Amino acid sequence: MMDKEILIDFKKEEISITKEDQKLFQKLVEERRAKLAKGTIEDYLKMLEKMKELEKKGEIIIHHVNEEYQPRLVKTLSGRIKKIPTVELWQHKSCGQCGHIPGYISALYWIMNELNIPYVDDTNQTSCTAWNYYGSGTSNTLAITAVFLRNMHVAYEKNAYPLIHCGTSFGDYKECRFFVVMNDEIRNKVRAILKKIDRDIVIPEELVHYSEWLHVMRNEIAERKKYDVSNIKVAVHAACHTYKLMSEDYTYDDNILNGIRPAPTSSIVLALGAKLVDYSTWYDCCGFGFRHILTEREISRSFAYFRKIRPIVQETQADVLITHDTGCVTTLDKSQVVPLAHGYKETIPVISDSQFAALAMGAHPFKICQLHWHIADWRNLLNKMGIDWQSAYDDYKKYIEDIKKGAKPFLLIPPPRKLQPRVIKGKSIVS
Amino acid sequence: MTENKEEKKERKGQYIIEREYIEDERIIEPEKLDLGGVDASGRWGLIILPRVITDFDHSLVEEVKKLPRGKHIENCWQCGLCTAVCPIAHKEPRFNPRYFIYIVKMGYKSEINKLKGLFIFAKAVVYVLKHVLSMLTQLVL
Amino acid sequence: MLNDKAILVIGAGPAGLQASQDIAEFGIKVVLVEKNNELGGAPIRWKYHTLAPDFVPTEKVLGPLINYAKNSNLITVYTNSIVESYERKDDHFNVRILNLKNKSIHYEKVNAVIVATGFEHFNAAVDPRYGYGVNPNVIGINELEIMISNGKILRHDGKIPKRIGFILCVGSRDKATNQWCCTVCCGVSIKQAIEIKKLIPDSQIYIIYMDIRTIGLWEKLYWESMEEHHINYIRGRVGEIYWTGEKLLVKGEDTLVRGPFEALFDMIVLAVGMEPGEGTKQVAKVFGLNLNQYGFLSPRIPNIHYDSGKDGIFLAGACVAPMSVEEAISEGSAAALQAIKYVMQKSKKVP
Amino acid sequence: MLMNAKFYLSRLNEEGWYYGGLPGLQWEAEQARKQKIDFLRKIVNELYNDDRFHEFFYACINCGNCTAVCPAFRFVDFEPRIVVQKVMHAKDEPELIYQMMDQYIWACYQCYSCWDVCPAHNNPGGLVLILKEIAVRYGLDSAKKALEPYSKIVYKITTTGTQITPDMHTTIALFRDWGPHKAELAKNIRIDRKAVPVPSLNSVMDKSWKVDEQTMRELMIIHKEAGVWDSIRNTLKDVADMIEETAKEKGVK
Repeated sequence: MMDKEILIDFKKEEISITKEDQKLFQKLVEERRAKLAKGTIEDYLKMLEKMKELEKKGEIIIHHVNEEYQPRLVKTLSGRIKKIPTVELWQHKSCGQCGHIPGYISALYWIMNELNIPYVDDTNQTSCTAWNYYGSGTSNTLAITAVFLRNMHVAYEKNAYPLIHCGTSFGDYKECRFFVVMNDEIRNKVRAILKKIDRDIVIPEELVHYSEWLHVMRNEIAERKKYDVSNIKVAVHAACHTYKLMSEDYTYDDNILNGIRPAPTSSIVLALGAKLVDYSTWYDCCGFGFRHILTEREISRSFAYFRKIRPIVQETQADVLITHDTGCVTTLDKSQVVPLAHGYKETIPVISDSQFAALAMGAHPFKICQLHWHIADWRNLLNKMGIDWQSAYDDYKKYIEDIKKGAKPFLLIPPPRKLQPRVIKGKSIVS
Repeated sequence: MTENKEEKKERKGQYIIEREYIEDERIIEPEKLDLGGVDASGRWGLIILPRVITDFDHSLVEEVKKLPRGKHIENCWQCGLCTAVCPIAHKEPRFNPRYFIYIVKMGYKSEINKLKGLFIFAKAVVYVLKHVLSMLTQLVL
Repeated sequence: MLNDKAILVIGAGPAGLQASQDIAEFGIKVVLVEKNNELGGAPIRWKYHTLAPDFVPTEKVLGPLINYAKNSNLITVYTNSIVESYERKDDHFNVRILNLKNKSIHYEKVNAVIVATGFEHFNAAVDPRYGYGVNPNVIGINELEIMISNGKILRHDGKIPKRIGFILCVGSRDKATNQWCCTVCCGVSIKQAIEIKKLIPDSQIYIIYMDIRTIGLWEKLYWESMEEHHINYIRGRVGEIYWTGEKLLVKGEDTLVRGPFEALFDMIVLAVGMEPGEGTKQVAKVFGLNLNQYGFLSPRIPNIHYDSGKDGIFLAGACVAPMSVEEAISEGSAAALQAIKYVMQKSKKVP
Repeated sequence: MLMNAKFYLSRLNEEGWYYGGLPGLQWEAEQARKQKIDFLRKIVNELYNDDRFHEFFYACINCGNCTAVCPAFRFVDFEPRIVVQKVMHAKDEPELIYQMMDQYIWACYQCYSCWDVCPAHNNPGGLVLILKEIAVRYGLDSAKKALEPYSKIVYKITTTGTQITPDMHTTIALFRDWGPHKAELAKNIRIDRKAVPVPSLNSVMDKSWKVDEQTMRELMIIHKEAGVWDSIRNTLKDVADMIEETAKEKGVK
């Protein structure tokens, strides 16, 4: 395995945390914190047991990660082995990514097409509506759980395993699943609502975030690498909702960051051969604040800049900041403009792990990776990677002119599927 | 913080919902800010400085320890008894003796500056005197 | 041989009783002198209902010790008595025991002495803030223990209290009274709070504390009290308790959440700490043992409690330092072993 | 009973408490004092009877782990520990909860770092969320003030199931702090969206991606049945009307 030898050795000089003892202390704190999160393991494993019982009693259907999805095994923080499906995926899109920074999802689809992974890009899908839940408090447990189970039921009908793009959707679906399994009252109320749109409770055996898919496929991606990224210093920001919301169920790997920090995103950076750098405010949120990024941006940009961008650039001089969630990219990328105008100097391009992987595999920086939606300056990153972004940009401009004149835009068509949709209780399947 | 209406309008960062919990001096609201042709003055260019303390400042504590009655400041473990019995604190809670010792020991200069100019001491002393006098009159009559 | 030997145990609390039983089971006679009328020390005198942390009934722990002391023919018990003086011979002591009730004098020949005179609760009246003894419904945790044993928590007017406040560290950790921490009043108060919540389910119970020191396995009391019994905790101090004629107006400060507060309570329980009892001072004078700055008996080396520094005299229990019942019992055994070893060495049995 | 007892007693609220408030935060206590006691008790009961409450609150020993990792604490005097403490004591002192409802809970980023590190498994972020939901359901001024600029998002989510839609980015007006590049993007967003190579996203402006009519209908039925429309009506009345109008057009009774 590529990344087995390349271990994060906290002592190495390029990780420029100054004092030796500070590093040791930080390592100990994190080891303890990793164990601390284990404290919630019992309830989590109890929930998984009860889920199986409910299936036996016929109360719920479990969407198993069976052989057809060619699962790969990963270890989670709770030590439990988790099955990550790799093919026949039902793309659970994220509203922030699609509406705002489409490079995320176009890069991911391009990678899947390159690796010939069949998937479903469904229009019968809603977002997890967490903007009403966490963002504003206008929603409640019933509503968000019903939305969750509606989407899962659609995936089950199409016999494709849901792959969740957004960190928050992944987080709140874990929370909803916990309550729908453990709290009978919520389950019955949600079932009543689902009956009104003649659907039933289908709970996925594993909730999978797209960064975990990139994690298990990192070696196939690394093999198709076209550009040498070994001189690129990469700082990674893990999205809070993926590994802090119901912290037991996210991928950890003892060979990556000593198994103390989540493995996804860092693992693909290591697999591609780039240099992973560490910084002191690793554990901090990106400043998204859910409601703040839209209606109180004073708070979001101050936090993102002073607690994330500035420490990263000062401590590590990294070339790029990579994360795996909508809110983080939006906040970290857009929050640099005003502080720079105030006279601060630090800036760093912010892209997603799927975009970085696609760039390294030689995808078109604009037609596929859609970098033009990102504001922080990514030009010297591409120069350092050896990608001639100027000609790519002219090429994109020409492509835009053709479309204006009526040319049909190029679309990423998913490879053909092998699995047939399921017929459930005589209900006609919406194709 | 009861303030009159006009002053509230121009108050810096008034659109922030949790405004009462941010000190004024940490809010930078530019009169004019131009972002390459886009006007981001006022609220659009507002940034807030972090309140993270990077180092403890012992100068204040050393200063107090030199004072004749200040030698015991090191013994305080913030039990709160001084404020519990303080009649002024119970009338004017901004006057909190335990809190004064706390910010001196921690060296929070920003908190101490907040107390300057607040005539809470005078207001509170007036209250206590009024209160004590009224009790005395009741006893005497 | 050993059966003509005897060991004097002063104080029939948990430590003294455990020492007496160990010595007697070893076949050596015991002379047990107790100042009060009944055996069992503070837990029995204040009718402790259960012991922290697992709510084990006091009866279950001390009952067997007391019955053994009463029924064992090797233990001669002197209640309402004190050791008035002693005479040191080369291998034994002649001890003069005075019965305080009928003023009778008894002489005993013993080969070793174990001092286990225990502690007294701090008298909260010494600290005027709380108005203990003046304000009705301000009681100590010792008096509350009696109420819990009787199963009825009543105010002075016979009504059931709704809002009860525990004030910790009364008389403790205070240069004006006792400077030390009594190590148990946190755990005991929380235990009592849980017991009250069981007796009065809709009561509102507040524990006003500086630090919660539920040491070792007692910590689960602290967490369970919040998780299952909804006991409230205020970090701060109480400055004054004022009787408004029908309720107690408690003035204090919550250093973490509420700032200065005043609240009406139906009943206030003062977690009175431990201080060296009268018995300890009297025995120290009689045997010439030295006391530390706090009035506790001070062993030769502070960390080794049983070694009093005087030949043949051993210390055990709360007379050396504030401690819980479980520690006092184990110190009783420790002192007993040392005394037995000492006696056997004197009679050349052990090399 | 001397005169001063009457003075002190007059200051206590119906629960028999007077709060001075920590230095500088007296206005919280003043706000809460103005509320009627049974309204406060109703809020606290709703908090304690929420289905998630017993998963989110166990015990709190004031260790401060949550505040140590809280992002909001680095810029605003907001502490998740205080939230848990006030929730813990709210059963016997309902006024404590209202002290937070005005501004305090709106400072939370809902990032759940606190849930990750709490040694007692508490979830301060979750408790804040329940309080936000209650604030919206009761239409408190703080909820109105916080969500007024947020109303377009609430409408988009409840009717199309998606949000941050390209049609909200056609002008720089709402995003001036994102600078000139954003102004550039806003100008030719329509054509750029035609160049997005993802089938379900290509050329879509009013939604994040093409959403089937039937999907939107099902979503609206879910929100209606789960009571989301009712809580929106209490805070953003006009948005609630718009939602119901759109729902009628789409055939949701």
